[in-house]
Amino acid sequence: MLKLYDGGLEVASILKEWYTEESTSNYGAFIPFVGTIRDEDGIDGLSFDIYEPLLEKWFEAWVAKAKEQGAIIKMAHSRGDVLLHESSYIASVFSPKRRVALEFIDAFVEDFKASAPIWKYDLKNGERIYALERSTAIEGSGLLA
Amino acid sequence: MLKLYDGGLEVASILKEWYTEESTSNYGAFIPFVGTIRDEDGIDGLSFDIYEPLLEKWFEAWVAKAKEQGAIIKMAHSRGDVLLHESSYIASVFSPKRRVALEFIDAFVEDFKASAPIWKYDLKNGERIYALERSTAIEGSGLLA
Amino acid sequence: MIRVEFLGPIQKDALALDITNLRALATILQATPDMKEWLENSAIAVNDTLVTTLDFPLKDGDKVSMLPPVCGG
Amino acid sequence: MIRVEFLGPIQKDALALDITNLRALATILQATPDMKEWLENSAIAVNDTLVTTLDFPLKDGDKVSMLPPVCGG
Repeated sequence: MLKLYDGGLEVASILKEWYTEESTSNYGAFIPFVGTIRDEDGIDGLSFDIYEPLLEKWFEAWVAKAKEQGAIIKMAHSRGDVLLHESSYIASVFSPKRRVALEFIDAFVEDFKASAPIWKYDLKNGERIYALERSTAIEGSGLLA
Repeated sequence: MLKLYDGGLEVASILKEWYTEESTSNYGAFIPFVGTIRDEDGIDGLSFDIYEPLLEKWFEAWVAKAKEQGAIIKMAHSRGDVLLHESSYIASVFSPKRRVALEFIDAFVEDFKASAPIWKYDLKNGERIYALERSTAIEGSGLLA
Repeated sequence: MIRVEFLGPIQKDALALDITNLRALATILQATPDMKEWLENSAIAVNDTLVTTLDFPLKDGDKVSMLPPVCGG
Repeated sequence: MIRVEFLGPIQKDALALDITNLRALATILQATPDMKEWLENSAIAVNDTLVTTLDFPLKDGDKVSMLPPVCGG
């Protein structure tokens, strides 16, 4: 389950929804990762562009990896502007046993940061500034250089 | 924050409470781990005994470890009987950055399983049966043998 | 016709080009002003699948996307 | 007097003993029926701190706890 929202996420209600959806699925471990906009570097917030077709393909590949381990994943992300102390990202895994869940959430979140086609901008003094220095080139970049 | 509850945990409301409490604390990452009772081996549920004085000491030692990394932890656990598909355990970490949170939740949950003074019983046919084979001897056990 | 899209922070309108592989696209973009840095740090997808070889063949109607460095979350 | 508590699944009432170290407690419990397995798999805390040496001195009013294998969560 991948869902994109305009603006900041309603974290408590999303977590409640996911937990309730799987309340009788017999998963012993549920681990959400919640990412929240920090007040730093004088920003007013962050803004996100998402290339949805590729994000969905990336996510489906992780759904398949999860399935191999008897696990499922759910993810939510913001589009557009997200203000300070609002949350823009929730990734989560449900699995029968804890080790799978603990290892999966780590690998999933790290690959998300390295590969998911989402671009981040600082909102500062009314401008939207691409956060190049905090961004990661996708594996295989530079093919056309 | 360590809180013990009689019976199953109200997961959605606890997560909402914790998230809300830290909503302006400027933590960029929040990771809860939720443990839920699986329907397996014909059990009707699980039951827990807790030795609270030592659990609190164990928890305070982890609070101090978290503080060294700029993080905080919150934990909830059930006392007594918890039925199938109810949750008995939530551990969580808030930290400025994601790597600390991802590594901390893993170490914290694993040490909890190995060291926290909590005893688990299967509820089966009206009996309360100590789950010895799934339990772990605390480090240093056998001193008096 | 091949459609070439520039995603995220790359401020450039999409192109429609008559080319049959990525090598031709590389030649064209290398000659385009202000593209050098993006060419170095961007990945390439054809029809929403990442590709890793310049010899990747393109056929009429294909969509090529240029993906600069990412930072979700 | 030292109070000795048996936690969790160990079905045994607390003891009040006149002893000055854990070595004496070990001797007493080793002679107690049905305690062998618990002695092998249990940890020992004195005043709610885990201890790892039999020479740990005990003083009047101390509480010794015997902690069998745990499984929270």
